Amino acid sequence: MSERLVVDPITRIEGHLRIEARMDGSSIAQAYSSGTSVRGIETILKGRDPRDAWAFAQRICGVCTLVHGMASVRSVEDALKIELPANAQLIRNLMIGAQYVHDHVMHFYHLHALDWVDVVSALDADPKATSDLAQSISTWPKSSPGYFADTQKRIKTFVESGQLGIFANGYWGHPAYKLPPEANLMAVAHYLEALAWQRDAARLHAIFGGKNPHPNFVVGGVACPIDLNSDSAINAKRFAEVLDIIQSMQTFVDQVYIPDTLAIAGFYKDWTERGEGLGNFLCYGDLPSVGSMDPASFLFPRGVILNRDLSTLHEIDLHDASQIQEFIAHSWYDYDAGNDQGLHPYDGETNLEYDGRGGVKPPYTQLDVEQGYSWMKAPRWKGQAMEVGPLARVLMLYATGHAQTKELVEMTLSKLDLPIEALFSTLGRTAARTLETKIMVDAMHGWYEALIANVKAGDTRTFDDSLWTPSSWPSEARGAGYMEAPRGALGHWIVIRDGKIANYQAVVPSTWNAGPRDGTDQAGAYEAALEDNHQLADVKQPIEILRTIHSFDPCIACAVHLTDPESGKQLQIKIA
Amino acid sequence: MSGSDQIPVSIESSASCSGKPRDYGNARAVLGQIRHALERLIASGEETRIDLNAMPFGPGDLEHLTNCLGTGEVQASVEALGPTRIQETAIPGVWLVDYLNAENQRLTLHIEIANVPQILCPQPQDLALAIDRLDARLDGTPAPNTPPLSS
Amino acid sequence: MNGSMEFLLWVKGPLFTIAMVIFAIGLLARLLEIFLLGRAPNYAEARAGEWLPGLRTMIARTVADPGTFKRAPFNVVVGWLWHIGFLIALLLFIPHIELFKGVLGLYWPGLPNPIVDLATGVTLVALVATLVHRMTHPVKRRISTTEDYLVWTVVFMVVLTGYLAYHRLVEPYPLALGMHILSAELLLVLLPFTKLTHIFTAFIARWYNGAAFGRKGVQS
Amino acid sequence: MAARETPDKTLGESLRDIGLSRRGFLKFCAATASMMALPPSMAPAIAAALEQARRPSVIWLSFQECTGCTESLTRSHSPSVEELIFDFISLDYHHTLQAAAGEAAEAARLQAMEANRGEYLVIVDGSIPGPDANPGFSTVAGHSNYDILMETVEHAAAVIAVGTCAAFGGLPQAKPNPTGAMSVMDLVKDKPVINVSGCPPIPMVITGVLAHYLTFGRLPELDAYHRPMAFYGQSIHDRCYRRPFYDKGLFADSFDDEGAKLGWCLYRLGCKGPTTFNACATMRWNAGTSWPIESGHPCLGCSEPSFWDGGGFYEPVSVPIGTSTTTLLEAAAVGAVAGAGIATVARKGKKDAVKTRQPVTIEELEQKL
Amino acid sequence: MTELTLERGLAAFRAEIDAPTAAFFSSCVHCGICAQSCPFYLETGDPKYTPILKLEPLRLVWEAEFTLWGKIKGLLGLQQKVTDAMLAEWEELLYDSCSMCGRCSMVCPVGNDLAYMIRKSREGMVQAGHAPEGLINASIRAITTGSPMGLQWKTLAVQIKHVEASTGLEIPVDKQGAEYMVLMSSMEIINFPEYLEAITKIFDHAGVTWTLSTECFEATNAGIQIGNKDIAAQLVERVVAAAETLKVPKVISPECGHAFTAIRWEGPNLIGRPYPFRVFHIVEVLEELRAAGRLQTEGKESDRLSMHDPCNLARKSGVIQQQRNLIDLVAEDFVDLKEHGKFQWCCGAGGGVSSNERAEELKMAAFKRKKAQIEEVAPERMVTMCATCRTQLEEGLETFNMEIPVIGLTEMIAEHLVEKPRAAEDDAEA
Repeated sequence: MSERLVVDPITRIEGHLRIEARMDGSSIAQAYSSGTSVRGIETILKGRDPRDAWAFAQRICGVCTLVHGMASVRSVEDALKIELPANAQLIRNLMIGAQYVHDHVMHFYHLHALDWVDVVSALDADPKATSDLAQSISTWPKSSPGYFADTQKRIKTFVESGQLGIFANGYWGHPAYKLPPEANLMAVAHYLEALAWQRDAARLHAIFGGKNPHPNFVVGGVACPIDLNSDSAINAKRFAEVLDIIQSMQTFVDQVYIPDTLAIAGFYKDWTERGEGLGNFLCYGDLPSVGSMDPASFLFPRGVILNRDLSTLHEIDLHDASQIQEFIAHSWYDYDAGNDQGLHPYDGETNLEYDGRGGVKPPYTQLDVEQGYSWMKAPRWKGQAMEVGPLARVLMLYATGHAQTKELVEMTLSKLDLPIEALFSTLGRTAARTLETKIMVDAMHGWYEALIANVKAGDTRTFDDSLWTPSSWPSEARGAGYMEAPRGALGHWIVIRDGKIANYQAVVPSTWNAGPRDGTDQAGAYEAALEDNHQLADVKQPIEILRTIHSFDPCIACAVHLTDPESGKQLQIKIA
Repeated sequence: MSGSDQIPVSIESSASCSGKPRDYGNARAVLGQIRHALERLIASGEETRIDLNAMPFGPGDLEHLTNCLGTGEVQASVEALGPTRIQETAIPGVWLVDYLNAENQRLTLHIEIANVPQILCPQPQDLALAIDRLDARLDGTPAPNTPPLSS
Repeated sequence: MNGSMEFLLWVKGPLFTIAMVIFAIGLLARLLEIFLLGRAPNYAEARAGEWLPGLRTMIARTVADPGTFKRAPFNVVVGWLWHIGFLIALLLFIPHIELFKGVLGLYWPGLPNPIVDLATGVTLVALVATLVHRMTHPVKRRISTTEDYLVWTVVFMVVLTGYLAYHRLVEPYPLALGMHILSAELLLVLLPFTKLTHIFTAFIARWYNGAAFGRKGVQS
Repeated sequence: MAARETPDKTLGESLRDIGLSRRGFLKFCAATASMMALPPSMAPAIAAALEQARRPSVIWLSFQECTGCTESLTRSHSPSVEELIFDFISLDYHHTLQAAAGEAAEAARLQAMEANRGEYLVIVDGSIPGPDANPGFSTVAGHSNYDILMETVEHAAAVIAVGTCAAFGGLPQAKPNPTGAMSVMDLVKDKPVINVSGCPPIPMVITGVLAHYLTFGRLPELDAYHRPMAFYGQSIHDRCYRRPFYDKGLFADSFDDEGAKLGWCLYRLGCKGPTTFNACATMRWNAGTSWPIESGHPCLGCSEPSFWDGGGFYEPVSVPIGTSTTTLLEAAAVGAVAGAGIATVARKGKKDAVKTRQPVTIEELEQKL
Repeated sequence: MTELTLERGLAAFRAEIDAPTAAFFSSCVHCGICAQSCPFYLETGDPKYTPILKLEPLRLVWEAEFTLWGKIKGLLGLQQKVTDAMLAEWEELLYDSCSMCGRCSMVCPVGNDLAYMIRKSREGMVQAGHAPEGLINASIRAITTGSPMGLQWKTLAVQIKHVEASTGLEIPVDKQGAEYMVLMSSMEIINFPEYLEAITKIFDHAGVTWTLSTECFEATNAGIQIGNKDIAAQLVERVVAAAETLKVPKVISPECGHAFTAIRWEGPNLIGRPYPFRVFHIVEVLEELRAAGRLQTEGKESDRLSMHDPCNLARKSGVIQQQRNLIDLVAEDFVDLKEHGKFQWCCGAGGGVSSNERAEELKMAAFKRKKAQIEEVAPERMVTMCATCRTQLEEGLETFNMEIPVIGLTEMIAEHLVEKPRAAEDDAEA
């Protein structure tokens, strides 16, 4: 058995992710993605008030912070057939938009950038040359030599203090870093600026949801009332603030994020040749322009792309028991009726079974990949593994002929002088994230204007209370709440019985992407991507693994599911 | 770009303190506190600083407070760690001191009841060096690396 | 570990259910104990009906006759004060109304808190006065049993803890609120088995009284 | 590059090194006082203390968490997260922000522990599967969360549990606690533990607690739950700008009714403000933009222990948890049966007494004379 | 040979407990207000006379045997038991210090009808052999001789002769088909013979047909006073038999309070069936005649009069306005006692207290309440309509040296009747 390379913890992500790779020389032959922490939220949700579910579900992830709350309220609304007031849908869209822009920018600068940017190299940069570089790619005003000199001084003081803090033990000086010092300095400056900028962007959630992280939602609309004449509601002043925030987002995306992405990508074009993985892409679609969740009104279309074939889009039905299923052949769970089958989320189970399913007793150095090796399940669409996320969405938009997308993709490819196939790669994934951020921030203006138009026309409804009281509900109902989260297609399935949650299952983007192999040894998206043309320059400093994994923007807390208390399965001893 | 500028923005009457009595006016309590502080300032010269960030203000409370205090003749700005804006109110001896960070986000907002807000006064350590610094300038060699005085 | 919050959740959760169950069992048992005994048939020619005078007495007996008021003004006034104060606090304090709404589904408008607070303060003082009266008045001292003092303590605790919790005079708050709920639960549990039952049975008693006298032509 | 020397500059010095004037320092102290919820008159004391303070090493451990607490920290604007991690503390281990990964990341933690033995601060977010739980429920680098925590706190100066999960067990510990999740103070008994609860905590409260430690070198005054009194000393309800409506009995009954628009009290919609101790009402969120109640949603009570199991989020505080009308009806039925039983027995006793009653005779009476 | 025992007493308590009793005991809050309505407590100041305390034996039986809580207490050995010694102690409380006036029933804030329960308690006391000697003697006499005072028809016959002689009117005896059968009380026959004269005159004046019965002339009921339904029923049966024999539609109870309640309210229940006749108090009949214009009076008493409502008549039977209408007919200066009608105060002699020699002192103590009431309005004479009350008032006022005569209402009416037109009378005589 060949030596296994282990990266654990994978840092600069959300949650606890472990990658094990079986090496073939310096190339990755086989990769195994493992979520190593479990909480049991789906189990905890059982028996609770469906109206409360969003708050629990939202805590699946504090980075995605909005998406699980959103999917949760939508699942209840789907189950109870609640149609939202148009204003509520628009406010939700604005909140989703802010989430995307905030999340993608932070991912790029704070989670992903250090894979490409050598902070230490920035100390060697010439501030004047950096200024020239910055001004050549963007009109962003903070680009003077003095500005970059200050930034450089700050880093220098920091480094000279001897305490490197978060920069300690980075792979600085690794040959895979290819940016010139000036580009590194510019990126570090923007790393710091983005930290400041994101605080402002998050304020949009605070306006409508009271705080960020974890803004508030309600089933049936939004909690914030609109009343132009009240101090205590969304009034004219608040609207003006919202517009300011949208504009500041737009400026940053246009003048910093897009130019930086393109500038950095220009130095790493070789990363368009690896990290593709599955070639299958799935989108649930999202961002309706009307009160109902009518796919026809979605900004992001719904569908499945198989084997890179952009010409054929396959339809998805979230309620169809044969389409979306989760498998646990390599997961630390038990299904009551056997572990070989897949379960549709309505019938989903989360019975924790670590020891009996191949979990290695900690402390361990290596997982037993022949058996269970992850707390993530393996979701499949019609039995096939799928990649979800920005690349999937951009491809869907491109395939459905979305004009702005076509324009952006073509601009990017032509600037970088790359073919369309370049999208199917680690770098393509990162670029797609940037492009969809642009699409999103532009769309936010439209929703904002629609909202203002409604209010001016006298429609201030933000909440539908007709089905608020549980006594008004049917004794049994089930619904699927879905959304396109920044990391990809997210679905929450709820079964309501007698006003309480009878079953709750979330199939999340990072389960699609980071999930383990299924019973047919079909790899998950991370695994497939790592197995695609990855050679490590230095196995002690596997930065290449980080690049491809980070290109997915992992969010592992989301991906991990949890127990069924009634079964007491954890205690059963399995007889093989 | 948007229609927000056409939305009628209603502003509370700014002329007098009485205005529209609010149901949750914590501003009123602070005004009472300011009054007591003024009495102390006049009687004993004791200065008072009130941190408005620590007040459970509702939306509109701060506006009500500042409207009531009005605007006086003196405005000043200190550039240190981002701007600090000092505004005299229409009530002599009552100052609004607004500490902002480099991104213009408020760090904290104080009301100072004093003859001159503390931040405007030269700091004793700086004052101790004042003669040296002037002498240095008279010699035509400004001392390097000295913190800039607010201009 | 998490002490007072766990305590609060425990008293709000399982203990409340237990208390309500004991209360419901006890009260129903008590009412059936009474009603199932029935009355012997009455063959004497009635001077008037029973129902109306019975109903009138149910209400009218709330007010003392002038003679009694004159002879026992303290009893009457203080009794009134704390009963009314207690009822205001119990029935017109918004959080209590929400409790009734949550448990019974019935609700009604409440009073502003300062009024309820005042009523609660008055109730506390009046309750202390009743205790002093009970311990000093020869008749009351003679007829008082342990149960009387127990019931007084529980009622007083309910009002006192409510007052302390509202004014946050006990920290941490969940402990204060928990104590209040706990004493209310104690009250609920004791209610069917002690003189507290009079909250319900006094009206039955008054009806029987009014009916018996009314039958003979006297509005009692 | 990984070379490490003990920094020899105080915070005051290094602030001046990056060009801060004395006025700036004064301002910084004013802002710090505000952040620590101290009266402005404390600014000089803070200035004096900061002249002595040094950048402490901080190790941030993430266990069963959602990263919301880290996200919240990044929203801090006074000081900002970049000021915090570049100027005030040395954040030597933090999964979400640190550059290093894998073995290199773990090495950073061990180095920091070694170099700052007995002096470093440990911040924990997320709950921990307890010693009796399956250690496989949550591991990092092959080690159980429990082992990592115990190893790391052994030589720490103090532990700050950030967020309700670390402070009180939080969501993972919600019933039925499938993973045996425990809080830091359940596990760490021999070190000072400060709980900065909230889901997530207010960013300024996280930085405020750090600033306090940094400034005065000791823990702030704590409440019964080990939370700093300065921030958790008063309930949301007591500091809520909507409180006067509560006192007047004016309530919103729905999320966009007249009451909601006029900013009436959200008690009826389930606001947990009365039982929740936190600084949201004064510090607010996201640079003072708003806070949940201001944006129309009732307080969830997220800074309190067991808040997930504290009754429905839309049920008023005074509504009991899980007492159903059905249960009461059943109890009443049982009571009816019991009452009927007693009454039947009593009636029988009474009937027997009537049946076997011996009439009183003159002779009998005469005997008594 | 049977005897009265504790067990029989307890069984009787048990048999007496009914829904009202249970509701009453469930409701008592020990407020002590009943004491404030009891002349025995008020005038002695001894808290043991608090009415609710008098019911303790009955309450203990109720609690032990009729409540879930009592059963639980019983299992735990915490339930107090009723003993013979306790009943002996309570004899004074239930008989000597309670006239069953029912005033406490009228003021109890939770609505307890205490007098109702005293009556029930006495059932148990008798069965347990704990009744006062005086009442036992009265009961024996009533059963054996037909009168509690041992009075015979011949005594009444002498009275009849007297009246017939002084009025010149015939007193009908055993006259079938009369409208009214009139009953008497021994006390009236012995102490107030003017009563018989008065009704003779009035009925003659109004043209009412009536009769006495040789079979049964006595309406008082010692069984009610001692609290035994067996004896009480026997005495009632005599009245019923007499009325049935004479086929009268109406029976008039004498000016005696307990006799009226005994025959009016308890009688049918004691014999377990409704009467074939109706029962009236003489005051009710007089008022009916007055209302019908069948009483022609002349002249009015000019002195200041006040009135004592007998408990049994007023509070316990609802006859309150009638006597006031009647007195207005014949009195100029009538003043009511401050608390009267249903809130009147007992004279202290009712409920068998007057037959209980041993209670003499308490009876006089209780009277002080009445005395104070009378002093308050300072009448020159008192009017009443119950022989027992009248006796007690006379005795009491004398004891306290108050020169206030007491007269019966019926006599007073009779004195003011317009003489029948002489001519007609003379004609008739002629």
